[in-house]
Amino acid sequence: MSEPRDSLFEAPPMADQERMVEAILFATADPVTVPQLAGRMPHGCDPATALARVRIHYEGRGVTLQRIGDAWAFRTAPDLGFLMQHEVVETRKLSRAAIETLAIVAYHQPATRAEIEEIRGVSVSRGTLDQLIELDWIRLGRRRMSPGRPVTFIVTRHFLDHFGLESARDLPGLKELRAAGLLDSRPPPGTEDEEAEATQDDLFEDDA
Amino acid sequence: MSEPRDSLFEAPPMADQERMVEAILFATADPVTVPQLAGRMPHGCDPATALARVRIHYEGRGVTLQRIGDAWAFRTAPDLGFLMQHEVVETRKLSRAAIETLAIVAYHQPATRAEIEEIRGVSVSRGTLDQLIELDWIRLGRRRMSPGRPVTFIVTRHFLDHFGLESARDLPGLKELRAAGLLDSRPPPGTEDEEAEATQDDLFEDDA
Amino acid sequence: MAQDTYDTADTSVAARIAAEALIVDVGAFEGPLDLLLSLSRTQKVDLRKISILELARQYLAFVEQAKALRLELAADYLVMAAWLAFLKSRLLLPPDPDDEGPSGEELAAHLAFQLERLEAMRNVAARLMARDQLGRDIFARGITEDVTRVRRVTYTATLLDLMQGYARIRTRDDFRPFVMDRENLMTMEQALDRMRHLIGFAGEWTDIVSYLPPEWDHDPVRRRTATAAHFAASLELAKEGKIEIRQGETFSPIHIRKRAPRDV
Repeated sequence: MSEPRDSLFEAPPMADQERMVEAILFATADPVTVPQLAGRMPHGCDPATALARVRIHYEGRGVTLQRIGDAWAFRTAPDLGFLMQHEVVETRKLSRAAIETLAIVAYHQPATRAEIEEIRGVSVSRGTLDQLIELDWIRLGRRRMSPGRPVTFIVTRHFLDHFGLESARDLPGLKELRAAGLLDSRPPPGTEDEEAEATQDDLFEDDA
Repeated sequence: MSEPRDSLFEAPPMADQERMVEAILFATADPVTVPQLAGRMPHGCDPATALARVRIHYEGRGVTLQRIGDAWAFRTAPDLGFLMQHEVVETRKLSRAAIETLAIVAYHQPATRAEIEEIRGVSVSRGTLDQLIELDWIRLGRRRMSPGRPVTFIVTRHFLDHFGLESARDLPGLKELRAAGLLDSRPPPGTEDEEAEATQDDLFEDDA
Repeated sequence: MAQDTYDTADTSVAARIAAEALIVDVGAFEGPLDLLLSLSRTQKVDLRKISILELARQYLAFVEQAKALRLELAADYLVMAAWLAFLKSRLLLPPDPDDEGPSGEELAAHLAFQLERLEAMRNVAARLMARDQLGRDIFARGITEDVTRVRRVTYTATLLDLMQGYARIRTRDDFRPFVMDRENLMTMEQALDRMRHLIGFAGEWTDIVSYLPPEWDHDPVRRRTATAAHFAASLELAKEGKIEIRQGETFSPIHIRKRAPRDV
């Protein structure tokens, strides 16, 4: 603690100096430096000591005294930052491109981007895949052992949970989709159908 | 303490609730109500109890927890105002008419313009009321259920906050004025008794 | 509470100066009630014990002085003067038993009440303004943190969306090209088969278009494929020596007829 610089005026008791630091830091619109504190407190005060005591007093409280450069300010305790946010959740329907991409990954996994594009007949934007990854519905699988070693995409556990599936094998096959009226019910040329069915079951070979 | 409303989620320990109240109130310059606190704290919290504990914790400190109407806010201790010269917001000096009008609204609320004029003995200029409304110290109350259904004026939470009042019942000298009969509505002799009497004390009725 | 608002020290000189000040400052008064309250202070008593009769005399004297000094007095000062003159006469004269209206005492008591109330309001207004005020003596939080509204968008899709999406792709890829194209395509074989049956009846030059089956004649796509198939078929028949073909000029109709049997 510093020597009393001026014997004419008794510096206020440390408890009061602590209160002063507390009030100044609370009310000031910017972080405050020790010299600034000294300039505002009565002569003979020891702001550095008072500051240290305030800091200890607020340890573990909802607000804590934080150093910002050479200045000090009260800040919300880091673990309570969530109280300063009011979350508004907005639910939107997934775009058609995203649904189709997701469906292709689900039915054909592991699927490369080129394969997805081939099946959809249009190019797949990076954003669509990113969105599905962000939603934690698809993730990167093993690289394909073909030229260029392209990455593959597969569906996640979270995807299965969301769609209420035990495994991707539970996804209905084309025949079932057709039976459910989801596919054109016109009898297609048989071979084409078999072929589609066959490729689709690659991954699910142990499917009955 | 209230019954746990939801057994699915355990409310955080009271020490944590105290920290949350502290953080929320520190983050804003405006008073916060108990329902607002409850809305931001996790489910099952008891902000009223937490507030009471925070208030005790801050007793005698440089900042204290103040009740303002139905809301709460941290404010610097009144004896430390001298430290905050930098923070003083220069306000336009109010005219005598404005100050008296404010006092009449505060002590007689809800007060009609005619009542203010009757007490002051002069007409109240539109500008005076506008100025007080602009300062957010008075606002329109319910219309008086008397002929012409005149609008009434009442003081705001901001008025209480500005003058450090917990409620309008804490206005200085209110009890003495009431005891002396100076807040009674006394029509001039010879005029018909109006129903003004009944509505006069609306806002103070739960006063001891 | 009124007695502490003015000083006890007073002399007749001070009273005279005060009276003169009143005249000079008439514009500073907020109406007759304000003036009356100022005049009442010279009586140095509790407002509850004030002599309204004396106050009325003071006010009327003030108005007389103001007139003598040719000061412009607002109408309400004169109205008050008239009313106080009436009150004064009521207070001085014995009550008239036939008078229905309020007594002089009642009117005086009400005026005393009004003065006391105005005084009380001024006192509490002063006390209110003397309180610690926010932003002057008491301060709010300087660094505020706004509650940020975080907009989190979640996307949903149902299993049905997923299956419909897949079905949509599959329908497009697998079935459309085959089913639709077969329906709208006539092969040369079909046309040849048809023409072999019909050619036996075509002794005269006939436009090839008239050989098209009626169900292929309307839709442009079907008409085109049928025309092409029939033309190809007619070339095949000509090669076989079954028919003759002629066309007058480029883009004009193509005619065919059964080739007349020659002597073998």
